[in-house]
Amino acid sequence: MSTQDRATAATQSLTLVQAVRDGLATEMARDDDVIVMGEDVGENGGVFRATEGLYEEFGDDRVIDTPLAESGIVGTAVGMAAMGLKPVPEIQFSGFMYPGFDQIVSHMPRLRTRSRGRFTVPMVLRAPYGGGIRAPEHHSESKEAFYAHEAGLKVAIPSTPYDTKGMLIAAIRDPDPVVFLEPKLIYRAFRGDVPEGEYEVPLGEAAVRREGTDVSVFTYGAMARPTQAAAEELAEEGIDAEVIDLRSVSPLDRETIVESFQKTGRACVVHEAPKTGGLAGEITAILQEEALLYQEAPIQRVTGYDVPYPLYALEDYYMPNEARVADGIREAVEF
Amino acid sequence: MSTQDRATAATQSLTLVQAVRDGLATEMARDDDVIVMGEDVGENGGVFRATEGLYEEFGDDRVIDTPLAESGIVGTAVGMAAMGLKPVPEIQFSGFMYPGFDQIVSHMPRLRTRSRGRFTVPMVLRAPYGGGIRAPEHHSESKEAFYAHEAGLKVAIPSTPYDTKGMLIAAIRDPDPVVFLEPKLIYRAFRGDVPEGEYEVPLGEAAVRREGTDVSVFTYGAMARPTQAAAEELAEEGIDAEVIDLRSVSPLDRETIVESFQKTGRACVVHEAPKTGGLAGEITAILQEEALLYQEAPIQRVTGYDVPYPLYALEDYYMPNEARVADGIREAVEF
Amino acid sequence: MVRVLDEDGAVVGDVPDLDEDELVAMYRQMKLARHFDERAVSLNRQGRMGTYPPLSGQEGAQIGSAMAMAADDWMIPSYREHAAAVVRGLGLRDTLRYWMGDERGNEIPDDTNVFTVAVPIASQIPHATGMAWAHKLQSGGDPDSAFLCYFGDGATSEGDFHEGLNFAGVFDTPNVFFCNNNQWAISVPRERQTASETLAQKAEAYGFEGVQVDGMDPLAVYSVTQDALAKARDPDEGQLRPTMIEAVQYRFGAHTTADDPSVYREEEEERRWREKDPIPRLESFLRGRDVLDDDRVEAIEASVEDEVAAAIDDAEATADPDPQSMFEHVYAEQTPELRQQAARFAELRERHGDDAFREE
Amino acid sequence: MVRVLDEDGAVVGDVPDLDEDELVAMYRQMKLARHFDERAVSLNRQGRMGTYPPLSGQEGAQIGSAMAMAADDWMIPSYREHAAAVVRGLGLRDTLRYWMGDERGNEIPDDTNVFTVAVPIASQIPHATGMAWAHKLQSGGDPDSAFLCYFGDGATSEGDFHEGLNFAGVFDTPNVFFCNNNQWAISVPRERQTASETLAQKAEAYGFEGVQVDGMDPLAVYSVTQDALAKARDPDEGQLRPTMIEAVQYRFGAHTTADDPSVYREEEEERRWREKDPIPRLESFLRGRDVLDDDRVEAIEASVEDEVAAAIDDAEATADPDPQSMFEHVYAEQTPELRQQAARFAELRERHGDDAFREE
Ligand SMILES: Cc1ncc(C[n+]2csc(CCOP(=O)(O)OP(=O)(O)O)c2C)c(N)n1
Ligand SMILES: Cc1ncc(C[n+]2csc(CCOP(=O)(O)OP(=O)(O)O)c2C)c(N)n1
Ligand SMILES: [Mg+2]
Ligand SMILES: [Mg+2]
Repeated sequence: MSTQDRATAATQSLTLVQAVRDGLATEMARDDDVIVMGEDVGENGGVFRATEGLYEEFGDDRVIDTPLAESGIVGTAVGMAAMGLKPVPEIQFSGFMYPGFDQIVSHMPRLRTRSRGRFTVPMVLRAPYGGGIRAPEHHSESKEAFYAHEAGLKVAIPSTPYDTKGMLIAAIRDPDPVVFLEPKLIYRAFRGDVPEGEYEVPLGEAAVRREGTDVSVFTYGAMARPTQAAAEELAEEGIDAEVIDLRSVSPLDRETIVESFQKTGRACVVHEAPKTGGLAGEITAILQEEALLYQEAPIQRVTGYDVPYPLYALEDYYMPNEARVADGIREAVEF
Repeated sequence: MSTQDRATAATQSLTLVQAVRDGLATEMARDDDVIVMGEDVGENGGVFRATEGLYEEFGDDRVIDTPLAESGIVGTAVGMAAMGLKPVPEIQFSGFMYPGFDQIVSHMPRLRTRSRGRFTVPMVLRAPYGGGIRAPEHHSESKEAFYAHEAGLKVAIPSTPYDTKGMLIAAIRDPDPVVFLEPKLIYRAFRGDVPEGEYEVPLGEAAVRREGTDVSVFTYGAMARPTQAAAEELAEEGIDAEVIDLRSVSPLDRETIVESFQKTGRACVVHEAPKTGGLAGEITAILQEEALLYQEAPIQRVTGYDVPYPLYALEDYYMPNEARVADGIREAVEF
Repeated sequence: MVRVLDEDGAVVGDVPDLDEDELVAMYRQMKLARHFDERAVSLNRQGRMGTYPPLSGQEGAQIGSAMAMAADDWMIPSYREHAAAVVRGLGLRDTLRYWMGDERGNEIPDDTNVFTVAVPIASQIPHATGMAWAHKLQSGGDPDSAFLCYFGDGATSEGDFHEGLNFAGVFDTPNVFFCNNNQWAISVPRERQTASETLAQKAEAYGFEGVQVDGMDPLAVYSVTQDALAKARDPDEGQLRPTMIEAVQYRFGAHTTADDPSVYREEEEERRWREKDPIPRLESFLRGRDVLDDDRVEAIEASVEDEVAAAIDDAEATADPDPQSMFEHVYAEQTPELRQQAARFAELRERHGDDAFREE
Repeated sequence: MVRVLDEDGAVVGDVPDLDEDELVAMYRQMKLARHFDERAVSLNRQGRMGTYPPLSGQEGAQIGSAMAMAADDWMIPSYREHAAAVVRGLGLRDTLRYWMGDERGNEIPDDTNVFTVAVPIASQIPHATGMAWAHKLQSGGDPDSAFLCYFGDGATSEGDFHEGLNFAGVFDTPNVFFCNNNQWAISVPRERQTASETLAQKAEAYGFEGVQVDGMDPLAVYSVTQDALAKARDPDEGQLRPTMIEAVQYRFGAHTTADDPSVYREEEEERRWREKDPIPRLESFLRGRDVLDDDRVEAIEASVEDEVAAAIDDAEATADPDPQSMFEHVYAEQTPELRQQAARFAELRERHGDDAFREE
């Protein structure tokens, strides 16, 4: 869709999860090869209603309830993709991707390499991810770093309804496998304008959510909101933070990341994933590799703790919140 | 074993894989709760002979050939550990840990937390890991970053026969689950002195392999050898590199890492794992968090590439070698 | 399919050897479970508890099987066996605390042979096999205890089901694999979960016996489970120890309080299954034997209500867990990094006050 | 267990409808496979090729099943089906290149319905189900092709076996699951892999048929496979499409060239199984029918030797893959980071020369 079209296209006001649904419906209507599969995605419309109505609209050959078996879901989807379909399997919660981990890392990303391009895997593996919704154990995982470490995968994490639909469409059209993690904390937290019809938000491109000159704050997913709030709060104190929503955690938009840091010389990375081995480390390494001479302060990591995600009575203490993010930004600035 | 004892204890000259075997035999003789299990670990003595003779020595109740099922191996070992045994399951190659990944990340490290200490998992999950032996696809994985990102696990990677035995014994005695990755490229590459009987090399402590003042080089596993060789080579050019063998990649020995960097102000991290999301990023982040004011040059990452590990015709191009490591160190120094 | 009572509570099979007190205890446990379940669902509705998985309809299978266990046997549950856990000695208060998001609810007392709740479907099955296997090894091949593992119909599709049962067959472990086939895995009906005619027949793939039992007939469940446990401990010559039991039943309510079954199933179906409700069934049987009458039933109902009310009070009166406890039980001993994180967290709480967190 | 020829090649079942040319072709393919295998093992011994998984003893199952496939059918192999792959049109040279560590050996031509080699045990089974399922969906529920997936006895223990077959049953996909039960998974004998009496009976868990066939009887394998493929494409009313075939056989040699079977099994066992060798068995049958005589056998042997020698020459004459190719086919389009890594790698090679790498 050209800029022209987009300007004139009707828009809807959707939540993030509705934008997922709209993205799926849009691509399914356009391309018969797109099929949705997973646990409870059919008549039930998904446990978060992300596939609501698709079963009725596209039938049970294209919106398929599978047995309860994640390796089976990913593995059969790999086979389907090799035959030219574009499966969009859902894993009910990202904490349940692990039983399918072998298929996710050993096959989804490697079939292209292994076959020197004869067989490809144009699939999108969707999963609600992250904490904050008072869910039971294993329902709050944020382990995007696992997938970002695996060559051949792309990993996308949207934070707005507009991006969600556009990135999901881009992911479905992408000739390579994409892990599409949806921050379920903000599935219904707010609405945003979403154009009707098709448009793409390209993978691999970060978005500058707030321009600023004092410090660069990198984040993604559900953490974008407290981060932006913290930035606004700090603006009142005279700290002008640039907030960058990475959107794609693999590949990272190194250009945007580095450019921002060259401007500010200070940075804070915010994610809910555990600190050690999380993506904040990778981003820090990139910054000091590419722009050490601009660096004026240690890069702050405001992240989840290195503990198993606690049951919900304590989860608000685990998740980075506005106060912690603001502290992190201040530390970067005041060093 | 005290220093005294160690000085007088008889030593053997063993390869790294023999040291694994010796460590297992030592602990099995000492503690009846220790059992070895896995694919082909029994009569066959393991495909690398790491469990050779244990079956004959300790019987088939303690050295157990399992069905071909990694989730079953890890999952039953978790159950055994909860009942007070100390299972030491072997996964034949670290590339085959993924079918057991859910058990490795969802249960092995979380049973203690989940039960508030009632059930614990004093097991050691061993696997040969890494590239360089002209093995088939999936046999050369180096994905220690996956395990280091999971709270509740410890991850150990020895690089000498002495450390191998001592760290393995420490891991078996550790009340928590340890992923013990053995660099198979150097399973038989050289011999080293290994005391008879029991001794521990504590987990979480790095070893300074070469003291130096110009640059700190951090590495582990099979990369320790080309790294030390590069350091010696550079010494002739007048570059005095400190080489630190991390040994434990989780927890990292932050103290030793930071102290060395405070001395040198320059660093290079070497691992064969892919660059993006690898531990070099984490180490870089730690250094600039803790010692930015000492930093004089970008921290170099000399790592595997972000590609699926190639079949063996090209693996020597993938693996960091002495020339690449030397280049990396030089870049850190000459910046 | 093994059955002792028909839908009206008339005897159609061999009544197991339970005395009156035990039969009344069985009845009371089922009433307790039903009432607890109703109250738990309403706690959730009122925002006093998080997501909760109800068990109404499944009391017969849970209580029947748990009562068949000997003191030294072990129970390895999924996430829905609150009723069975009570029989094994776990307090209702703990179950409530767990679903209120407090890890301490999962702190099973040392003398209680119950394993922790398992959320990832089927992942507890290999644990159960490993526990039984460990016990067999520790007992020198002559185990005293059997290990009963619960899971659902959906769980039979997971790789861990397959691997766990296969290990049990190979190592001849003292296990009973108890499948609560409640006809649904969230919205996926049993028929779409697998093409095999029964779930019990899946045991053939592992070389041991599979039994199908009416899971809404607590007496039949009791019998079948008792036999399986006895065989696990002490099999006949040539018999393998493990058994898979498929207990055919129905969940009357939603999958969890977050689920709405009206989206995917007919009320008519529920009505049909409600006719098999295990509670009136056992009640008729006991009334027929003059073990129960209106007075006793009423007394039981009153005592059950009191017990549940007290457990709820107790759970709600428990102070929230200490936020610092998040850093405990990660390792036996905190790593330096974790110590530092815990210390920084304490500073943060000091600086901002706990309300800054709880508001979010 | 289905059998057409006994161990001496005498007919004991229904000979499938193959004409003389086809029978001779079957024989020749088996001879080719055997000779290829011997040469490949010796290439490894001489350091001219990496680890290689031999197939001697398994020719009957591979050739019999592959020949039963129709042109449009698909074959999804494990890592040992070099012989079956030849029947499906894959060059021996490519197989050699693959085991010489060159990805290009896996670059299967577009018109060849063969999937890539699968190294992680059983992981190809869900792929096979997914491919068959895709084809069924793409054909509007009326598939023309069947999808035959190979795996070993050991593979039946993996979760992916279970999940892949269960999906096949539920979605009624046109699959044949062909288990090459060669009695050993490296050093673990079939009896310790599972307590089930046969592997074929595992199919019952998925609601479809399991068949046990003498895997060293190529004619029996052909028949059974042909029937299963036909059923997959076009089942009778009420029949499910998938079948699991257990082909009972033996690997004469080592698991791979890195393995030493004398550590874990008796030579006596091997001798017993060598009496069932599929090649002399079919040869006797064909000689008995006057389809083969000494001259023809010799001519076949000579041509087979030439073919293998040419393939080896060809494989060894192929230039090493371009080191930069490591960065290709990671994504359809290189990411900026990967482009940068590839460029730095090029610089590095420029600076040090390729010998600096190859020396290691
Ligand atoms: C590995 C895994 N996948 C998905 C889920 C999400 N989930 C929770 S319960 C459930 C259905 C379970 O069905 P069943 O095994 O029949 O047990 P029931 O809930 O009916 O007792 C699903 C899909 C999960 N908890 N774990
Ligand atoms: C997931 C996985 N685990 C372990 C291995 C190592 N391994 C390679 S072959 C093999 C035995 C396979 O036995 P079987 O399935 O009977 O096939 P066969 O080799 O006998 O043809 C093992 C354990 C592997 N390749 N993949
Ligand atoms: Mg169910
Ligand atoms: Mg085999």
